[in-house]
This record gives sequence, structure tokens and C-alpha cells, in this order.
Amino acid sequence: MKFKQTVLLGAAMAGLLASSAASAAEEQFIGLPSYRVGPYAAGGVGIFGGWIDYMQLINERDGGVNGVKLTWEECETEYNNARGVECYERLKKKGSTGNTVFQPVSTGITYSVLEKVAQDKIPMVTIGYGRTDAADGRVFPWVFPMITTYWSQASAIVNYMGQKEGGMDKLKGKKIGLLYHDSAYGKESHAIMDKLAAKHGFEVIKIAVAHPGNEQQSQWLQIRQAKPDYVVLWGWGVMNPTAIKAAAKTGYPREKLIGVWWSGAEEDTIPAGTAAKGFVAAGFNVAGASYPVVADIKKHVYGKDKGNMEDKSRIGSVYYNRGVVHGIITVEGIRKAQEKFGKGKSLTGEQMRWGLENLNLDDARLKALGATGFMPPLKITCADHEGPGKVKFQQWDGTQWKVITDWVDSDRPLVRGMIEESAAAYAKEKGIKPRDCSKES
Amino acid sequence: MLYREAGQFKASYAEDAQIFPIRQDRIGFWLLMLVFGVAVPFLASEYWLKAILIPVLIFSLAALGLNILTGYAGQLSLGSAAFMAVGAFAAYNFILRIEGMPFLVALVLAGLTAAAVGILFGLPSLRIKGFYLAVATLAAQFFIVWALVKFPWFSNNSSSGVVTAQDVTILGYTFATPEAKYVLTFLIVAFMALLAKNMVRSSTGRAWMAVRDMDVAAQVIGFRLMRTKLLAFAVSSFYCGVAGALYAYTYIGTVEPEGFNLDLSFKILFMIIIGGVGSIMGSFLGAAFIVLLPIFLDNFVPMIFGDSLGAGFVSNFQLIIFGGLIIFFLIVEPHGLARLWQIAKEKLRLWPFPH
Amino acid sequence: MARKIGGVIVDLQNISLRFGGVKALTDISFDVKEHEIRSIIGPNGAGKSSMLNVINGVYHPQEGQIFFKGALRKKLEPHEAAEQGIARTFQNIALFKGMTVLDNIMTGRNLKMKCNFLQHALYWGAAQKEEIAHRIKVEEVIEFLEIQSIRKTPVGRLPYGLQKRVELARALAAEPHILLLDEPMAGMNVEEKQDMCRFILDVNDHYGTTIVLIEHDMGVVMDISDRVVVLDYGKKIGDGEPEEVKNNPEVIKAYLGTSH
Amino acid sequence: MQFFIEVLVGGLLSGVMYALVALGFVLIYKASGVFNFAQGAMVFFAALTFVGFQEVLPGWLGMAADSSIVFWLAFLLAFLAMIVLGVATERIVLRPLVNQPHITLFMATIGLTYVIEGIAQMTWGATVRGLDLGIVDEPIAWLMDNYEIGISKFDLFAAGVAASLVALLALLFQYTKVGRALRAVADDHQAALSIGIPLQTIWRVVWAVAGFVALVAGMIWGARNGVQFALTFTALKALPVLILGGFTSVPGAIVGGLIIGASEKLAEVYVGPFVGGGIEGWFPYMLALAFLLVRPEGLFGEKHIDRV
Repeated sequence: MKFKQTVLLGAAMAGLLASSAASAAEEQFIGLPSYRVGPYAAGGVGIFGGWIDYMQLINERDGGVNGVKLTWEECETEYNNARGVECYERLKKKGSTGNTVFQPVSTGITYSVLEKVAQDKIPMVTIGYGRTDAADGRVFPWVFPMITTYWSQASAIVNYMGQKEGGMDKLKGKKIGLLYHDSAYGKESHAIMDKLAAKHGFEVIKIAVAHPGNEQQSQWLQIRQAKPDYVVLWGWGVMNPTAIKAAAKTGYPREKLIGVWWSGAEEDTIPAGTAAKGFVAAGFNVAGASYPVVADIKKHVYGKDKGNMEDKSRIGSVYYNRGVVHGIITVEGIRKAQEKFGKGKSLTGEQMRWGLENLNLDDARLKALGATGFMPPLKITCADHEGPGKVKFQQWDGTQWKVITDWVDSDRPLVRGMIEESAAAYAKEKGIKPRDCSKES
Repeated sequence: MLYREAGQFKASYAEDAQIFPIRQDRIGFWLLMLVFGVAVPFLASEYWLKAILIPVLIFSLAALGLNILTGYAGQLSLGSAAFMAVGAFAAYNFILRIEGMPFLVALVLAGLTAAAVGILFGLPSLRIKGFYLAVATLAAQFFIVWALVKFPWFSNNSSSGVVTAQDVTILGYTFATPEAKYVLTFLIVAFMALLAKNMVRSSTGRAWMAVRDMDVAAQVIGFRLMRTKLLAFAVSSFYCGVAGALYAYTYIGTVEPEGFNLDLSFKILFMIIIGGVGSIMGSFLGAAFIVLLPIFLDNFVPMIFGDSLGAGFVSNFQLIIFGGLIIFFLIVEPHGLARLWQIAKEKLRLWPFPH
Repeated sequence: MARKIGGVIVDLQNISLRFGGVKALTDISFDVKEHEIRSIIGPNGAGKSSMLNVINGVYHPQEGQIFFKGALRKKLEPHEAAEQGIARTFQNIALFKGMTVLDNIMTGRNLKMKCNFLQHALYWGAAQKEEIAHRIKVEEVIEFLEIQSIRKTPVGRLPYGLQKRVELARALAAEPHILLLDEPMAGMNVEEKQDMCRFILDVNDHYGTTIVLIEHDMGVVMDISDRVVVLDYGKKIGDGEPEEVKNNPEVIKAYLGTSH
Repeated sequence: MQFFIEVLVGGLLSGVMYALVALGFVLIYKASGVFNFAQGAMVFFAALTFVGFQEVLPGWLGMAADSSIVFWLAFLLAFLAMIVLGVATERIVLRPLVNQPHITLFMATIGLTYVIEGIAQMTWGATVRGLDLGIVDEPIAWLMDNYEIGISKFDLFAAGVAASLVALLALLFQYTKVGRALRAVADDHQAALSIGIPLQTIWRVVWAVAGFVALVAGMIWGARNGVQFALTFTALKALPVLILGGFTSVPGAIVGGLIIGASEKLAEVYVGPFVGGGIEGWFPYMLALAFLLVRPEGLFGEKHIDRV
């Protein structure tokens, strides 16, 4: 019985593999694990929509990257590790040169394939999630937690508070509440916040919210008692609007409530209604449909009715634009790699890895992409797989997000120190000899 | 005509009590073992090994564990994933903290740890029955996952709460390739399935089933309710714990509390319901079905609809089909795939003379 | 008959049992002697089954004392009663529906099996030997009750009469000293009843098993019992040899349903 | 003291919200013995359908989005959708599974959960939506000013809705023919059948009523936290309420909800800090479990005596 099933399914899948391999030519295949059902779908639809739309834009407007058409295939993971691994394995050999780059958009899946990508020689890019210490490219050559990590973000948020207070020294003696999702994700904030508290002399009050976080009465009563000067909202999903509403209910000023980038999208503020007005959140990309890159997508992709979004009003939303950033980094990595390995050629994962490691999106390049101010300038090196570590802060004005700061820096020395320490421990545990970056070309 | 037992006589009770009393079954079974134990590692692709066969084996083991508790001993549990988590974390910590800990010993210790936790959460079963107990087992599900997240010691102070499983090394050989991991998983699962089969066909299994079918009568006959139920919880959790450790070490490669959520508990419950409650083979059939169904739909649904519909539509449609098929199966064959197999065999036994 | 009735083995004194406010048994005393067939009769709801439940520890009376083999018995659980050699069958068949006839009867041997679950898991040496040794015993019972042809059938598929017989087999497999039978012949036709009577008498005869029997069929009761106790509304209204009880005016009143 | 009262009252009011969801479970379990795990998905589906219609109706009718006609029409349509869902469930899922073991029916409702979730997101998309019932979620001013106790108007409103819903259900059960039939069915399926009560009709009615309860619960939870997938998780809040109150008791659901709500908040505030907080996920389950050990049949459940 089991065997028969196996054979039948095998036959079905072999057929599929054959059909997708037939259309080779000069193409670059991108395997795209996505989630469009369940609780994660709300963000997923935006991210994957923006990402796919950007790749579509490159195909439609530019005829691909130097003539190499981008192809992709989605694979539903439901944000589940086991399904993610299956998707990774399914996608990795597809296309003429296999999967170019894997971006799981889930920390759990990132960890699950962390060692596999090195074996299979497929680079993994994790933007705004994943394994923080993988920013140390000497220990993790195949993993790219690009733009910024959770630790950089936490320090950038503290820097923002310092700015607001008129100097980092003013943070001394202040109380900062940390309202976090009681999960591995939320607890990622603890170590860095403790270090920052010690450095700047403020007090951190950690308050856990049990998943899913649709009830926060007791947490906000605790906050009201403690009267913190700021509250960092390290939340996810329904926890965010609930927190914003509860803040309003307890009379906590929304301007002092600062969300992380998984707490600062339209999905988090709209359900909170008027209560969300004034709420501030960090982001490594900003909202808005007026950026040339988004305008181009509207023109070249939606103009030809090839867009991925069913709900077109979400184009330019935080998550959508985050997807566009995913697209830009994917495409620019390919472009960079083609410069070295031959323009107009399909790349292997190994070649793509080089492209990503030498990625340099400076102001000029961002301008050419139509993404000035949309995302921070980005330069990746052999040792540093993170890049700028900067975020902008946006404030919800009741109907939309308004950018209120320029790119705010993180505490680079502190964060980098923690990253290197943690990566070194991993290297020791796994017996990895870190690369010598002076020898890399 | 091939499947016929005429002429096979049992000369002793030992022969009559074997697992497969019919010769053709024995041959078929050993063929199956040969195929999956020897041929598959050589023939199957990396994708099949890593993404389908290994998880099917591991989930089969977890389903087997739940089947012992729910199918044989009649105690409905919604917390199997939590016991898998206990096993995974126990194995990780035993290997991490005890120098030179052999993998197989760690695996047994992981199972025993899960068994101990299982006994603890099994205690309420002495007073609570049915859905009340089922909901009570959710306490285990939520509490265990919470504790594993809450106390960083369990994940060796990993900042993200996710830890990477160590290499699997037995007697100096490192199981690194998918083939090696598959064979190891296969051997462990096959061995434990044999143990389970032996337990359920002997006095231990009869005690469980007696408690399941009518607990008052079981007591009157002399079974001790407490010992029987707690043993079921312990053995079941042991199996789930080992499955959890294998999940971490030979499949996913990471140990993360949130991977063992309520959803996984439900999936395992589905496996035994679809496969067959109170059937060892059913656990395997159910696990294969539940692992393969979404993958099959993932390939199949877009094949029908093409790219004409949005990706969101396709994903949701698959979810609907998944749920619908489960309902369909429950309606068509509430006793699961194992029963279908049984019926097919009985038909085959009589074929081509139906009377 | 070769058997000899011995001394008192179970002695119940002033037993009262209540469920919440409902009195099931009120101040009942009676005894059972070794090797005898002791019947309990009475109308529906008289407390007969409760009586058996008190004897084997399913119910715990609020008042009264139980002497077992001459010693005062403490509050005990049903499985402890089983360990003392008390087996029983139930009014509404209490077989294990998901198991085969053979497995059901094998459960009767559980107290005599000494291997633990680890030995069972390996099914090697002692465990296998033990299993087969007990299987031989069970086969004797199967032969005795003439149910060889159905041994591999799931009990759920059997007709009522056969189920009753399997239940008896399960109780007999335990080789009990005392066998409590709760309406073993209910719902049977004449032929089946005759078979069942024969089995009961044979058990009593061959193994010397003490039997406590609840039965509605007066003919059967009067035929096979050594002594009969009569309950009505949880109270004892008669006790003695069949002839004696038959002529007891209170019993006649209860059974004919004249004014209460 | 003032803080304690605030936690307590807040907890009680949260408990009402849990009870609202638990009510749907109780209704279905009472009438059909089905432990309907899909209740959470029904809450989500109902709320999403309501806001979905609220979005599309103004376009269809050419009315202003905030018109009360749109509101009530959307409510009516969402209720209709729940009736259709209930009737379809009875016909397609329950009827073929009648007389199957409880666990089979339970598993079927988990399958049903996936179907409902899929239909909901397929029809209306995965977008998170706000829902405005026109009641602000703010503390009552004079309580705040005079006693520094923050009690939300919205929470009081929710409690009021829950109370009226229970009253309505009580009236329905007590004084209508369907209600009497329903109680008979709850007592004994076989007996009810034998005196000619049409079981299928009763089930359809109950599922429709449970759908209505889900709609109300979904609207209130949705107005509080937004209409999104997480509404399905409200079921997890309701389960401990169920075991505490008993699966078959409407008053049990209410009292259970109050107990769970109050004690979980008090525990989070007073015990949580000692163990690192975030205990609300499992505490209600542990509490219910501890309670069951003392009273296995729940608060209002009936004691069951094994007859042999």
C-alpha cells in the first residue's frame, strides 16, 4: 500500500520535474518558499507579492538581468519547518542551474537548512530574521542576514530614544519597557537590551506576552504601574494591534511605544483603529508607493496585468515594499555575480554566493534602481554579511506611515562584538575553521 | 490464487502466535523490509530520502507512540508534540553536557526523560476521561513548550532559542549523508515498531486494550488501572520522545521548541485516525498519508489550474482539499487505512471464489 | 455429587450502601460457604448487582463489615479482590469489544503472568514461554466451554449467547475460588440456558469453585442452588435452602407484587 | 488594593470574552455530543464575512460605508452565511458520521477547521482588517478620575452583549418548541428520537445558533484586536473554560469564563514575575486540570456513576 503510493507519487513528481527542466535556455531559477495560508499569510501575501512583482518588473522592463530571464516557483511552507525543508529539497535542483538563492522568510526554516545550504552550495539570504550571528561571514560563508539583524535593530531603537531625549547620556536612569512575544523570537531581544542597559544606564523592564497575545490586560497594568519612559513592542501578529489598543486603554502615549519591524506594518495599525495614531515603528524599508521602483512596478507589471497582488491597495505597504527589497537584493546579487562570471549566463549557487558577498548598493546604485531612501545603502564583505544595520522610524498618522527619521545607526561595535563572540562559539562547537578574509577575492 | 493459506497448518501455539501467521504475509513483510532497508537507500533520490522518507519514518514512530496511548490504551492525547520536544531537548542536552555520550544511549535517555514527563502528565488520567482528558493534555502541550522557551538552559543560552543538533556519531562513524541518516532512522524505527508489536500482542497490550474497552471490567479481572494507564503514558511518551530526538538529529537538524506546536500534535493524531486506531501498521500508513498529501496537492493542484489563479487561491484551495479529504476518509472508512488493507486482504484470500 | 460444602468463606455483616441520597442496600447480612452455589434473587432494582459489586470491591459500603476467609477485610479495590481469587461476569456483558475471543480469555490469566512489559517488548525466552504456557490453559477453558471455532473472532461480532459464554470463559481462565455470575442466562433460549446450567454445575463440580449467582429464572435457581437469598428494595427478605425460600410468605408477597 | 481590584475586574471582563466563545462549543456539544474544534475557525469566518460584506456592500448599493443599513445588512448576510455553513456541516459532515465514536467526529471537526479557514481566506483574502462597532475602548472617566481604576467601556459593552446572549439562549431553550426539543435531545438522543424529535433538524438549528454565537463573538473580538486569522486562537482560550465549566452547561461556560479570566490575570500579575511571565498560555489549562482532579465532571457537569 505504502509502496504503491510511493510509486504513484514518484511518477507524478518525475513528470513535473521533466516538464520544468525542459524549458532551460538562459534562465535564472529562484526557488521561493512562501506562506499564503494561516496566521502568517497576512504578512506573507505582501512580502511575496512585492518580491515576485519586482522580479516580474526586471523581466518585463529590462528583459531579465542582462538578458537572463528570471524564473521562479513558489512552494507553500505554512511557516512550518518540516514543510520548509521539503520545499528547500524540492526546489534546490530545479531550473537549469538549480536554485540560485534560498530565502525562507522564517527563522525556524533558516535554522533547519543552515547546514544544508553549505553542503548544497546554495547561498541563503535572510533579511530581517534568521540567525543573527551568521552575520559573521567568516564562520557562515553561505548565510547572509542582510541589511540588519535583530540586535542591530534593538540598538538602533535605543539610539532613536537617545535622539529623542537629546543625547545618549540622557537615557541614564530612564526606564524602558520591553513587551515581547514570549517565544524564541521575542527572547532574542533580551541579551542585547541587557547590554545596552548596562552601557547607557537605563533599566529594562521585560514583560512577556504569551502567544498569540490577543489578551494583554495584565501586561499593560504592569506597565502602568512601572511607568516606563518608553515601551519597545517586540511583537508579532495579533499581539501588535492588541498592544496598541491596550496602550490606549491604559492611557500610555503611543509616541512612546516603539515597534520593531515585525510590529510596524499596516496590518498592525489598521485593526487598532484610532488607537494607533502616533505609534512609532522601526523598519529597514519604508512604506509608500511613490518611490520610482514601486511606480515602475505599477507601470510595467500591473500595466500589463501581470501583478501578483490581488488587493492592489496594498502595493506600497510596509510588507509589500519589504518584498520589493527581497527582490532587489536577489536581482542585484545576480547582476553582481554576472559581472564576474559572464553577463547573460545562468549562474550556479556558488557563483551567486560571490555576487552576494561582493554586493555594493551605494547611493548611486540605489538611485538608479529608484530606491533612494527606500532601503539603506548596502555593502557586504567577506567578514560582514549584514551590511548597514540601519533602520528608519516611521509614525502612523491614523491612515498611513510617515517617515520621521533618516537612517538611524546601530551600535556597531557592540553588536559586532556580540556577533563575533557568538559565531566563534558556534565555530568551536561545530569544528568550523573560520575563513581568512584577507585571502578572499 | 497467490494469496492462499490452504495447506498451512499450525502445529504449535508458538506458530499460531507469530506476528504474521500467514506465510505470504511473512514473505511480503520481509520483501518490504528489504526494499525499504536496502534498495531504497541505493535508489531513492536525495529529495525523497530527506524530504519524504525520513520524515515519514519519524512521524510513524511518533504516531506509533500516540497509537499506543490512544489506540490501545484509549487515552486521548493532544500533547504528543510536546513529548517529542522533551525528547529532542533531552537528547541535545545529554550529548552537550556529558562528554562522550554515545548517540544511541542519548536516544534512550531522551526517551526515558520523555517517559518520566509523560507519567507526570498522565497522572490526571486516573481521574479524568475522554475529552476532559484530551483538553487536559493540552496543559502538557502548552506548559512544556513554554518551559523550554522560558529557561534558556535547555537551549544552551542560544539567543534565538533555536539550537543546531550535534552530529550523529556511532562508534566513530558519522551519519552525515542522507542515505546513512535514512538507514539509521529506518533501523531504529523498525526495531521499535517490533517492540511495540510485541507489547501489544502480549499481556501488556491486552491490559491496555482491556482498560480502553471497559475499565471497570479490566479492574475486576485484576488489572491495576493506575499501573496500566501510566505504563501506556510512559511507553507512548518514550516513543514520542525518541521520535522527537530523531526529528532533531536525522531530519530537521535543529532543536526548537516552537517547532513542536499544537499543530504537530494534531497532525500526529490525524496520522493514527487516518491510518487506523489501534494498529501498528496503521501508524505507518497514516504518517505516509499525512506527509505525502500536502506535497501531492502542492504538485497536483497547480497542475490542474495552471498559473491562471493567484498563488493565495491555490494555497488556500489545497488547505480546503486537505481538510475535505480528511473528512472524506473519516466518512468512508472510519477505521482507517489499516482496515482497508485488512478488507483487501480478506477479499484476496477468497479470490477468485467469493464464497 | 462428590463435592462437599465447606465453611463460610465470605461473610457480610450489616452492609448498607448509598449513592448520594439513594439507598441501594440496607443492613444486609449473609454468607457464602465454600464450594456451594449461592443464589441471589429479587425483583429488578432490588440491589442484587450492588451486592456482587460490594463483594468484589467495585462499590464500597458506607456501613457494615466483610469477613473473607475468616478475616476482616479492609476496603479494597477490584483488582485486589481479583488477586484474592474472586472472578465475575456482568449483567450487561463487559467483554473487551475490540479484542478477539482468545485475547479476551487470555486477559483472565493476567494475574498469573509474571513477565513485565520489557520482557513482553522483546518477546524472547521467558515472555514467550509464559505466553504459550497460559495459552495452553486458556485452550483448556475454550475446549471446556466448546467455543473452539470462534477463538479468533472479535467478540463484538458474536451473538449474545456466545458473548455470555466467552465472558464466563474469561472468568474461569483466572481459576477463581469464588465466581460471581450476574444473570448469566438472561436473554437466552431454553437450549442455551441448559448449556449454561451444565457449565455452571460442571465448574462447581470439577474445580470446586464457589459460585454466587444472580438469576431471574426461578426454575434454574431452585434447581441448581444450594442456598438462596432474596432481596427486595435493598433489604433482605429471605434466606435459606430453595424449598425454604419458596415457601417464605414475604418472598411470595414480593414476587406476586401484592401491596407494599 | 486599587490595583488588585483593577486586575480582578479586568480579568472578569476578559473572562466574559472567553465565555462568549465557549458558549458556541457548549451548544453543539450539548445537542450532538460533538466536540466542535472548528468553533474558533467559525468565529474567524463569521467576523471576516461580516467585515468583508461591510467592505463590498457600499459599492454594490451605492451607500456610504458607515450607514447603519450597511451594518445590519452585513450582519444579516454574515448570519446567513453561518446558517449555510451550519446546514452544510450537518449534511456533509455530521450526518454520514452519526453513531461514529466521539474521537472520529472530533477529528472531522479539525478537518472542518482547515476547510473553513481555507474558504475564509480564499474568499476574503489574508488582509488584516479593522472593525469598528462605534464603542471606544477607553476607561470610564469618572472611575479613573475618582478611584484610579481603569475599566474599559468596551469591555463592559462586551459583558453586556454576553449577558444578553445568554438570556436570549435561555429564553430560546425554555420557551420555544425547538428549545424544548433541544433539551430533550441533550438528555438522551435515543429517547428523543423515539418520541419523534427530528434529530437532523435540531442539529441544523444548533449549528446555526452556534454560528450566530460565533458571529457575535467574532465581532467583539474583531473589534478589539482586528479581524484576522488569530481569531481562530480564541478557541484555545475557551477550552479551559469548557473543562472547568463542564462541556454541557451554559451557566458553566459563563462562570468558568469568569473564574479563568480572573485567575489567569491575577496569576500573570502576581505569580508571573517570579517565573519570567508569559504564563497565560498554559495557566488556565493547569488551573482547569487541578480543578478536574477534585471534581472530574467539571463545575456544572453531572456526576457519572459507572453501572455494572
